[in-house]
Amino acid sequence: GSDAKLSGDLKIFLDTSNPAPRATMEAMIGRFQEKHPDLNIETTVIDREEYKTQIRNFLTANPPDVATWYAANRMRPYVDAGLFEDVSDLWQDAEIAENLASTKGAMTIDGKQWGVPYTYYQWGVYYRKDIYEELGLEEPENWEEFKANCQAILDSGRKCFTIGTKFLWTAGGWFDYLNMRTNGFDFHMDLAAGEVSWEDERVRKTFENWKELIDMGAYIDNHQTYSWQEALPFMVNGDAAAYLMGNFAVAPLRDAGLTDDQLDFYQFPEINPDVEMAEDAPTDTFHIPANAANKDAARAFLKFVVSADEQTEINNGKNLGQLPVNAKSSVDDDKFLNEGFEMLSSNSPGGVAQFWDRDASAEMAKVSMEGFQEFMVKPDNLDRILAKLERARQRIYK
Amino acid sequence: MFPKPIERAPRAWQLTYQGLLPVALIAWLLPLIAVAIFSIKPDSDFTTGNYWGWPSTFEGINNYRRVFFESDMPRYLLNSVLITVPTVIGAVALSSMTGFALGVYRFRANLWIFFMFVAGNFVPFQILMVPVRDLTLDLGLYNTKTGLVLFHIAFQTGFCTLFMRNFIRALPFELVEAARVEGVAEWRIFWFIILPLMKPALAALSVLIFTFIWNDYFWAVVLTQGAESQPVTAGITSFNAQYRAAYHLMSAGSIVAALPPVLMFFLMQRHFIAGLTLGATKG
Amino acid sequence: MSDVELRKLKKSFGKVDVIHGVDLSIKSGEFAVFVGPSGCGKSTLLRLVAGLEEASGGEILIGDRDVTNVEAAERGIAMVFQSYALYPHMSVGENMGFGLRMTGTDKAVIQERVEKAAQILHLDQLLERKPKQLSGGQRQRVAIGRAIVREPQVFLFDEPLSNLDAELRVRMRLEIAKLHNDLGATMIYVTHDQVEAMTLADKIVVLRSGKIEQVGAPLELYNNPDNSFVGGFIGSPKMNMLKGKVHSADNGTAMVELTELKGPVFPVSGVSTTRAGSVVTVGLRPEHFEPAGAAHIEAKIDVIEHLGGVSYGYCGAGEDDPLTIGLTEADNARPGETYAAHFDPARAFLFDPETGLRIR
Amino acid sequence: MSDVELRKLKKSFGKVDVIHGVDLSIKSGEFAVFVGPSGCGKSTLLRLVAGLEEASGGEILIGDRDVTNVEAAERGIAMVFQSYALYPHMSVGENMGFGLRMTGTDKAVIQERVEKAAQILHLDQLLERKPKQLSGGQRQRVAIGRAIVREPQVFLFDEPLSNLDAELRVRMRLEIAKLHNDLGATMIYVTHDQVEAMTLADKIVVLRSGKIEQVGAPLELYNNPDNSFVGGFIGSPKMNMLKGKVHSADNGTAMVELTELKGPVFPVSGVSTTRAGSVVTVGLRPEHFEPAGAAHIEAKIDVIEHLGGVSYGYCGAGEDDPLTIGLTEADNARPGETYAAHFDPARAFLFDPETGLRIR
Amino acid sequence: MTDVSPAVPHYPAGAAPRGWFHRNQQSLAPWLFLAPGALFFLFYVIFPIFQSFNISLYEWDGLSPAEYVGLSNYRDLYWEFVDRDAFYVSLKNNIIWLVLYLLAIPAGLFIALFLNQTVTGIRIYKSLFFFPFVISQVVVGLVFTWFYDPTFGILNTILDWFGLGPINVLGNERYVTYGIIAAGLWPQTAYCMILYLTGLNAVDPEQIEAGRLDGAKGLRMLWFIIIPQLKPATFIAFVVTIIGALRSFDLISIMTQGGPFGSSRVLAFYMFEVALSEYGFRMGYGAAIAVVLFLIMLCFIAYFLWSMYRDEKRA
Ligand SMILES: Nc1ncnc2c1ncn2[C@@H]1O[C@H](COP(=O)(O)OP(=O)(O)OP(=O)(O)O)[C@@H](O)[C@H]1O
Ligand SMILES: Nc1ncnc2c1ncn2[C@@H]1O[C@H](COP(=O)(O)OP(=O)(O)OP(=O)(O)O)[C@@H](O)[C@H]1O
Ligand SMILES: [Mg+2]
Ligand SMILES: [Mg+2]
Repeated sequence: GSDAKLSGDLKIFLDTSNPAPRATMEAMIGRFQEKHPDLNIETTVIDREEYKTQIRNFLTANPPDVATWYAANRMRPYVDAGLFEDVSDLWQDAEIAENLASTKGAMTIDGKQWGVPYTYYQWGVYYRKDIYEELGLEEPENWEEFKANCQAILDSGRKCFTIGTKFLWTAGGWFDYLNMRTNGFDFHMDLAAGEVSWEDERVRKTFENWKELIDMGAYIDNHQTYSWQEALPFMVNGDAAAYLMGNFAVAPLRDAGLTDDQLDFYQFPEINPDVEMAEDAPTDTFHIPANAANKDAARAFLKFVVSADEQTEINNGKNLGQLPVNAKSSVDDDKFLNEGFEMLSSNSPGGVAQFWDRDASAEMAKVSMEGFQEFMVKPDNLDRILAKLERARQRIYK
Repeated sequence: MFPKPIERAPRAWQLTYQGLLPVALIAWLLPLIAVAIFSIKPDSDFTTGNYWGWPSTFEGINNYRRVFFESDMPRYLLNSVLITVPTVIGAVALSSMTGFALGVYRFRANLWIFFMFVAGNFVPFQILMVPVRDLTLDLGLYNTKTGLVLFHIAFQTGFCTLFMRNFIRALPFELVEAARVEGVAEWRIFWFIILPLMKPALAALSVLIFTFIWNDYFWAVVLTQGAESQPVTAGITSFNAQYRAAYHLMSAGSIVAALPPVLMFFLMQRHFIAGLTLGATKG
Repeated sequence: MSDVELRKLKKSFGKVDVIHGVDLSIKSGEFAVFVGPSGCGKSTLLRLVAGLEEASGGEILIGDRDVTNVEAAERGIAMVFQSYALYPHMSVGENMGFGLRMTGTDKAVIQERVEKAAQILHLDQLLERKPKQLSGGQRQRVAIGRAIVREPQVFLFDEPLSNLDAELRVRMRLEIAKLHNDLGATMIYVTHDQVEAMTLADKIVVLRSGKIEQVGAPLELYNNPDNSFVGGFIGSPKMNMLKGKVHSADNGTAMVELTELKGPVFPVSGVSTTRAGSVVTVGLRPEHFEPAGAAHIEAKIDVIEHLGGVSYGYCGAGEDDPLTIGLTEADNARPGETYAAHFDPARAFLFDPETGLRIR
Repeated sequence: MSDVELRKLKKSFGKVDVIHGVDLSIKSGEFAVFVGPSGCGKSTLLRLVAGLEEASGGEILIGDRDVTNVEAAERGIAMVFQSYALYPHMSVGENMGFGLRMTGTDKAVIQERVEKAAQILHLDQLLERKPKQLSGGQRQRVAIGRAIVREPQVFLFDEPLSNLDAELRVRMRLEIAKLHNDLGATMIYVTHDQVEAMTLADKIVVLRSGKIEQVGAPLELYNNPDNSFVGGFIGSPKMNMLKGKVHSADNGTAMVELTELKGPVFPVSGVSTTRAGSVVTVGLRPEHFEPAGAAHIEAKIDVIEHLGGVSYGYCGAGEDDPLTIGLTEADNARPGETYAAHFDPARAFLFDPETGLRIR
Repeated sequence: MTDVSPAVPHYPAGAAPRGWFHRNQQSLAPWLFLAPGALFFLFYVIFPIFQSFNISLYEWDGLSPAEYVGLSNYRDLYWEFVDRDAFYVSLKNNIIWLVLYLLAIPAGLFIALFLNQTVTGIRIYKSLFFFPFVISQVVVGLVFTWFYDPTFGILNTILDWFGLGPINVLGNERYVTYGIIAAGLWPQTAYCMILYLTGLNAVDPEQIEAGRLDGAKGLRMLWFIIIPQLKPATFIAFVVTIIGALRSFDLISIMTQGGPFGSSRVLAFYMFEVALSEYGFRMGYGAAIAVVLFLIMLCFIAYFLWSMYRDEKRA
């Protein structure tokens, strides 16, 4: 139990390198430390982009006792390689079993659970309400309105969307939404699993929709040179009116000076009325490496993280500003969190996806997101891009 | 001397030349000057779009303070020192011995062993990446400064051997023979005669290797992670990730990272250049 | 002070034979000089004696001890190198004492010996200096001092003076001669300088392509060369080698005509192994032309060089081997004019043009 | 074929005056040799003529044209450097033709001239080779060939033979002499080699510290030096400079005693500017010792060197300036014994020990 | 002169047999001196080269056991090449790098000639010009990223003065490689410059004078006399530039991450990406790319060794 006396070293690796999340996690670890003063906790924060490349190394070489990662397919390679500890025992625990039931699926591979989630967050369109108001625009309900709004914004000399695709995954978000709205959640998942040809007409349709936006000039120029953070100032400065992003973008936007009067959120609108709405809600997780030294402490820490109080605390608007995974926790009284929670629980009948680079296999994700980026810059290359992706699919999922 | 010495040219051209020098220098170093200026600007200059103008206020001290006290930079710097210095010592020590062996003795395999060092030295080091990473993992040295140091020593030994051997070859061989006639044991010849004469080469190589290792990024990324063992080149990237778009801090951080080799260069200029030219000469 | 003996000594580098079985004995206290054209193996032979090269065959004895397989350090030799090979980072004193220091000799003994050697060589004032701070001649002396300090049985010198300028060379040459007198040690000296060989040697060893051509005292070689190579090599300016024909040979005297030059037939005595009609090479030293000579040749002199004391006339200057005639002040030769150069036929040498061997 | 005239020529490097106003005229077709100790300014003077250094003052005339401010390439001169300065990346032919090519000469003309020069210098077979593949002497020839090809009015040589070995040096010296005869061009030649100066020059220019000490034909300088510097510099081995005292001076004849050596007082004639009791330096050339000489000195000979034709005895070997005595075969001197060296007093020179000027 | 009493030889008449080591030290010594360095080098450099060859025959994600697949990685590379995929792009970029990087040589020569004077303070100028080489490529990359920034970068600011641009150098697949190469040329030119400066110092002044006498001036002097003599410097500059070009990794990693859409990849970066990056799991494939890179480099290594061998034989 969490009250047992814990001692020894506890090495924690975090990828929460942005200032706000970093502080949140450090504070949480501080609280855990208070409870277990004999424990010598050592925290290492690694840049989020770098973390993704380094996890493979440290899991095999000098594993910490606890490490952050992502749910679903994204953890499969490490599970398959036996590098993550099976923590099904934790999930037997009544408290976790009940309160975390909704995310159990995302943590399960081969019928076992390999970690615990600590936060998840909605994706959606964050926009400058003041600009919308200035132009007399409403949150769009469907594709036509979406495009009409965009046209109005463009006419006012702004761009509709900011985005920074240097690290590719942001384009994946756009693809997720366009494809889920065009072809539905199941098709999207099939595509992620490599079961559908990239040259399929339905995929083409998604890209056609996307192309409409691109051709309008909806996105900021030169997005391929920016990281997602570097794209923020466009929105802050009012050069772009909206950002399709995860909820973690709210903190830096607020930090940059946008008030809640200026900033608002809407669900990505319907495109194909025949398919049900589905959402991206990536889940961030904690794992115990199989070679961890202090698994007892690690288990205690995982339990601590998912406890209702901690979940409430770390996910509140001042901190991560995201959604708690524990059903007993309360969602902070933050309009984005509330809206998001609402959206995910009631307005996502199609299903909830993790994210493109977590749902698709790593290699496919890489190749395809590169294709998305290219497409966003050179929409005319579509045929070439799709052919390339198809070749990659056949190689990767052979 | 070519081109014709300027002092023989007409006065007008002399003046033009003297004037042209600083202009050319500024143009040449423009990117660096920009970074230096960035590093003393306040944050607000970037939000207001005053990228290339005069700093509105001088925030140098503040910016550098933040680099030193609010980030892991000092740790990274220390790591760099702890990686670079042992590497320099190790590589120079090993290669002065291999250089001695290859430069002084005639034996059949001599040239081939020498070529092995040279060839290995020119190998695109990416080919070593996967095996060396595995090796380091197997040795339990992944993400340790030791692992990085060991590899650097081994790899630099190739270059240093090339350098040392050529240097020793250029020493008069009679010195060795004279000592042999006098009954001096081989290791004493190395220690009392060759090593003292190699001082300039040792200095030049040390400076050179120092810069190479200090500036290494690739192996730092492949063999280490995190602030406990990564050198400053890798540190600067995560520093920059942390302060993305905070150009003033990124600049200050970059300058801090770049300073030691620059200082080294200025202090040991003569040796440094000797190293560059001596080392690769022969051909 | 030891004699040195080489027996059938051979050396090859890889497949190239450089020394082809040399037999030589140098007596204790003798000053032997190796001369020969560049690449003939002088240095190699010296280095074999020193132990810096391993012999491919044969034996080396120093003071009756077979040292063929003994390390350089233990042969009781000291060597002075062409480049002096002074340790640049050590002072003069340290340079001289280094060998002893490394073999663990007592400090006091080292100092004593160094000081003694320094005195002999007038280096007392320079013991603290670094080689760089010395002049060429002084460096030379330090190199010799380093050898002396070891009190070797045999001194070896490999062209020790070739890096000095002409004037210094003369002086150092004299010093080495004096040193030999004083120490009485066996010395072997390699040079390609005519004058050094002639002036220093008790015994000159003329080498060609790894073989000994002749061994003997300097004037012996000068006056009585065994073959045209030695004849041409010893003496400066070079001996003139002229084509000749034997008119008649009788009682050890041959009547010889020079076939390419005008002049009377002249007798060469002490020659018993040639026959009338043989083609021979006639060797005539430039300095042996003298107005009082009984024979003469007629030659058109192209260039006359006045060297102050002596003058030389050259016929066929610009060709490979111009005929060189020593002229005295009394001679009235003028460039461009044909001149009757007299010489003493008794001083002419006859060589076999094929084998080069002296005809006696 | 042009005369060269220097008028008050001066050169300073920064603050250091190297040439202090030299006046010299070299006649068309003359062979002038600059000699002097190292650093005296020989090369600098030559380079001033060549146009490689700018004069700090004075004028240079070549063939009556003032070329003081004319570019090197346009002075109508050609220069042969000590290191030959052959372009290592060009073949022999290209090296020789390069200058013409730069002036845009017709290819056919270049080829013709190169071939002619190559013939003169026996380089025909080597035109395709790179300098690296040539021997020292051949390189020398190419350097000369490069000069010839340009058909200059004046040839300049800066120690062209100093990198060659003794034997080659003699041969190349002869070739240069012959070339001078054949081409009849004006030549200026820098050397520090006694023999070269004596043998080649029509006119020797002796320099010391940027000033001309004496100009004259070789034998003139040898027989009649203006001062002790020239006396000591010209002639080999060096003139012995002995301390002496004038006993009496009368009618242009001085009776001189050598103060540091035993021997009788001897007369020196042609001397009218000295007085009894003056201290003088007596110059005696080694080769002027001869058994028939009327005067003699007694000296203990330390070392005798036999050079085949000549021998020299040295007294005080190992010291800075040993007394050198030329010995003939007739002499019966032996090392270690005191010997009465006879000389002809008419051949002794008297110099003022202070100014070094010849006392006449 | 001091009389010297005949010195007594202090060598024993019969050589005392010393230890085996002592007798054989000349043949043993080189191996003892070599051992640490050579073993280290073998272990960490030579052996891994062969390992890479081996790994390239496997399919291996670095986690689970490797699976032998023969030449299939190479076949994939071949198809990537044929399909003008990433491998093709990388290879093509590598060649562009190789060719354009060589510009550092003339550029370095030009600057060296410009600076080869003896005015006061020239030493400082020379060192300052050399500066970029001493700085880490990470910093250089960063600086040039800002330099090229499409909104505020000074490049576009300057282009703007001329009424041109803006150009998004790093975001345009047509310019990106050239942009990175330009950044790389900056330190590399500095390197070549210093090589040439020392080379110019070593130019035989007599040759220049001979050239002057021969009437070669200015550019003709440079071309016919100076440049041929700078051959050693040029050779080194060539070698280090080629190596630099083929090893190019840091700049790409910092400036573009291979993007946009992989168009600035080179083999070195691609292999890192494939084997060790976020989405890379293919050690064998990466090794195969490295092998290809190695084979390209081998041409140059062979050339270098050959020319060294020639020199050795001549020496
Ligand atoms: N280490 C070696 N390897 C191969 N050949 C060698 C070696 N040392 C000398 N030789 C060859 O042996 C021959 C004799 O060389 P050595 O140095 O003894 O000549 P030398 O008479 O001293 O000439 P020099 O007067 O030029 O010094 C030469 O042909 C030389 O090329
Ligand atoms: N470029 C220069 N700058 C400064 N001083 C110089 C320069 N060239 C020559 N000197 C000085 O001028 C003097 C004369 O030099 P020069 O080379 O003419 O002598 P030299 O007679 O040719 O000597 P050597 O026989 O050694 O060649 C020397 O003292 C030398 O140091
Ligand atoms: Mg030799
Ligand atoms: Mg000179």
